[in-house]
Amino acid sequence: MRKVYFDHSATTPVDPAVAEEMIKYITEHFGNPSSIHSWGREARKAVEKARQQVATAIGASSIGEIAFTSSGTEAANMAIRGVAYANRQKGNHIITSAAEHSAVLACCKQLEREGFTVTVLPLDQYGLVTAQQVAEAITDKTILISIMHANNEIGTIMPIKEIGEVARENKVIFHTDAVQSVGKIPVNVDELGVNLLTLSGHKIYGPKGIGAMYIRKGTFWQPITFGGGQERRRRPGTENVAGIVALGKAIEMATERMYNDAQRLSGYRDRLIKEVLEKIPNTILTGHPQNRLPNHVSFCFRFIEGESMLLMLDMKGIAISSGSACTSGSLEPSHVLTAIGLSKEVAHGSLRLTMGKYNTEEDIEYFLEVLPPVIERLRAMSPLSEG
Amino acid sequence: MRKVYFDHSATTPVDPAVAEEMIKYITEHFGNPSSIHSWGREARKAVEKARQQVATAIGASSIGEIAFTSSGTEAANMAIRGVAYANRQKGNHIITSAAEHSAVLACCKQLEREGFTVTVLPLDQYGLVTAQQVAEAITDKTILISIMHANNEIGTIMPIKEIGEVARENKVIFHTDAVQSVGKIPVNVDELGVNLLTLSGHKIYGPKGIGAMYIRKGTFWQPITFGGGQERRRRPGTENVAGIVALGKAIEMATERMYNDAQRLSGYRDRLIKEVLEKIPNTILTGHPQNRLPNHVSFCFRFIEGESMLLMLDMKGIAISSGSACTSGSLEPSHVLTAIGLSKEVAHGSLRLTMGKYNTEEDIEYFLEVLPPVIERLRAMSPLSEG
Amino acid sequence: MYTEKVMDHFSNPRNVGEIENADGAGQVGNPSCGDIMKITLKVEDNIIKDIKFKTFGCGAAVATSSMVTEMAMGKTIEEALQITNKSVAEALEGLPPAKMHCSNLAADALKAAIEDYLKKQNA
Ligand SMILES: Cc1ncc(COP(=O)(O)O)c(C=O)c1O
Ligand SMILES: Cc1ncc(COP(=O)(O)O)c(C=O)c1O
Ligand code: FES
Ligand code: FES
Repeated sequence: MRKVYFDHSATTPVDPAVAEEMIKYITEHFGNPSSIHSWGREARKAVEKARQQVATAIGASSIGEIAFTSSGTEAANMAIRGVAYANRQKGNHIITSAAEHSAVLACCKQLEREGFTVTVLPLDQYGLVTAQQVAEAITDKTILISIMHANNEIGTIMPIKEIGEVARENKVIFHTDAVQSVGKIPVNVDELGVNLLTLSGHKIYGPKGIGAMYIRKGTFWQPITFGGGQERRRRPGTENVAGIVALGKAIEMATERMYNDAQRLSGYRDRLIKEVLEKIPNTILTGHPQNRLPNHVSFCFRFIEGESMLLMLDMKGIAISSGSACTSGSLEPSHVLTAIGLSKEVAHGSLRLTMGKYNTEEDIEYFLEVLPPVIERLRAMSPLSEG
Repeated sequence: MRKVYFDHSATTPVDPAVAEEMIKYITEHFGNPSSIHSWGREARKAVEKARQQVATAIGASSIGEIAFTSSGTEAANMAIRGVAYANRQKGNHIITSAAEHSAVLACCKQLEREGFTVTVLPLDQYGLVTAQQVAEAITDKTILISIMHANNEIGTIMPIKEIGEVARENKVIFHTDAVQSVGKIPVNVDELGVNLLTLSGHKIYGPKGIGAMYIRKGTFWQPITFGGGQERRRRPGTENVAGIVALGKAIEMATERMYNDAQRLSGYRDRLIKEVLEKIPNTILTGHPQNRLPNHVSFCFRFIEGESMLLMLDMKGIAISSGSACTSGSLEPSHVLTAIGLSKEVAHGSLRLTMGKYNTEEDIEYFLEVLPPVIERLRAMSPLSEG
Repeated sequence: MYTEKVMDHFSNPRNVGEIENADGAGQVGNPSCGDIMKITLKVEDNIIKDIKFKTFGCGAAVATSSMVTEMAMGKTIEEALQITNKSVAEALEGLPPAKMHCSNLAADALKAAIEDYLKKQNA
């Protein structure tokens, strides 16, 4: 059976060139970067090279602004809670959006439990928040704005540059979760005007278990875990050297390929959107029609439930994901889908298809062939369906 | 030149069999364990298999008691701060020892800043604390005891079983940092009587960037990072699947080999201790003479400084480490060496030699041949030396 | 971590030892901080004819001691007094930031030895 992986927003395969670099630091070079002897110095060199690769890819002015973490989630915890705790004297108000990943929202919830006040900006029908909304939410107690660059579920790209200007004018620290945007659209910390930016290796053809936090020089911040002096005292624990090396290589490659991949994949994306909407009635495109990630397509199919659809496509060799409550075993469907105004019922029927660099025209053809009968079959089973 | 790696307490090479398992989850099986489709289910299966391997190795009663982390340091943060925050209503007193790794001590320091009270038990000349000391330190506000199983710098093994009994009698939660003991001496959570135990992959021929926390069912605890629901809501962030698989394999292999390796290495250890003390005057053995890790040898050489010794041995192809202040760029030598009563001056001349499963008799011979002239040369340079 | 120049002076330190009946001797540092340097001098016609060091300290401490003796050898007292911590570190093609204090010791020890010599001259 044909195998088509269309779930690159969940995770990506590791690029063979990335794996090759990484494996050297598993099998051969095993030193601890904190060791002074030659085994250690070799590891240290590899870590600092990777730090430079990350700094270069996102336009940081120095490698001192990059700290490696174990995931996008840990990076978000460090960015948000590290700024909040360090700036508590100044104020206790944080602004974020309803579009954020749970890594950001759960940190904000925790901060609320600890006495901070959080404004969660609502989304428009496309999943956007505006700089204007941010500006209006700022008070003299606001210490942090955290708005994601691109959304994982609906692909919408936020106006980070404009929000960055508002943040700067108001002298508020600004973090963006760039886990989904890095390697897909241009990400430059100066152009975006952010103080902190977080990213994750396994979304850009690197391994799982590695991420990074960019922190602009001079940003008031404190660590959230405690131990040795690694990562310039920002993040203790023996460094995941192989993962760090892999992240450096992965982000370098992703940046190099970005333009060409985006061109090709956005062609597929637009074809998928057009044909699915044409072929399958009662279908809603979620997210912004144009202003979205080049590899990202997402729909809601009325009258059906996402997990069933996902399993049926899986039986046809196709990997996609759904924001249905049932896929997560929770009772609530994705908070992003309800935040853009969809009813829970409609949100249950969501599908997210995220392409990657190894996908081909044939994968698209195959999906377009397989999907309509799956939807039809599920609708025939559904008591909600008219037909 | 002969290359001899004698710094296994800092980090170990990855066992080729571990690397082989791990690499499959880098190059082939890349699914996200949270995904419902077959790519994800395959990853989930691998993670749960590894969880079983860890549970079995340390005698946990169920896989639900194991949470994977990104390091021993993160595991210690979770264990100590997770218990402290969850039990704040009950009390605010924590007992630990002067022997602990900075992962534990820095967490305790942070908790002090947050209003907890910490008793740091002093060590005897061998680096031991007794169950009696622990019993005497317990107050009705004591919520946590954290004493390491085996010390990384001087190799001394603590009376964890006895301390566990005291903890149980007093109904105080007990954590042990077993990063250095797992795979070297028997570690069984029931025999030790601990509620929490933490370990790290890169000390047992697994990769860097993976660790685990054991938490006994029913232990009052709360998470310290926030995000998705991974690791049974104990530790958010996409799982480091390859690292987890590797840790499972590594701990299984370490447990199987433990007895034989310990037999062989403790023979080398005793020979090293005897011959170094005989050959080199003005030398002090640090740590317990018998009750120490089978692979662990540590000395202080008077009149010389550790970093210089380390660099000279490195030039001879030998990797060791030192608790000298100069190796870390700090002004203070290792807190453990001063806690066992050594003067700073003597502590500066410390050497730690930690053997591993690939070391041979020839490595020992080579070291015994190379060390005395190095010490002699440094002493000849030293203004402190009499000679 | 260390430059090749540092490693060269560390592995082949120049002028190790102690001059007997030295014309000047200086010791700085403190063993509990992990570093002591002792410099002894032989001076003829205001020129440093011989200089030796003994050091208890890290790789940088050994290398800076060795370098400072090499720099001072054959110089007049006035020229030798121009040697600064910075010039020692530069001659070694740089030191890691955490190790800059070790270069302070070397120049300080030289200064102490010269001052001892000058004091003896004036006595
Ligand atoms: C937008 C966004 N932020 C954060 C994360 C979390 O990153 P990680 O999976 O590395 O913890 C993800 C990935 O799931 C994401 O899509
Ligand atoms: C006793 C002890 N505890 C904790 C740690 C920290 O583990 P990790 O290096 O995985 O952060 C170490 C390792 O340095 C250790 O030796
Ligand atoms: S219908 Fe079974 S979980 Fe939703
Ligand atoms: S002598 Fe201690 S750091 Fe140089």
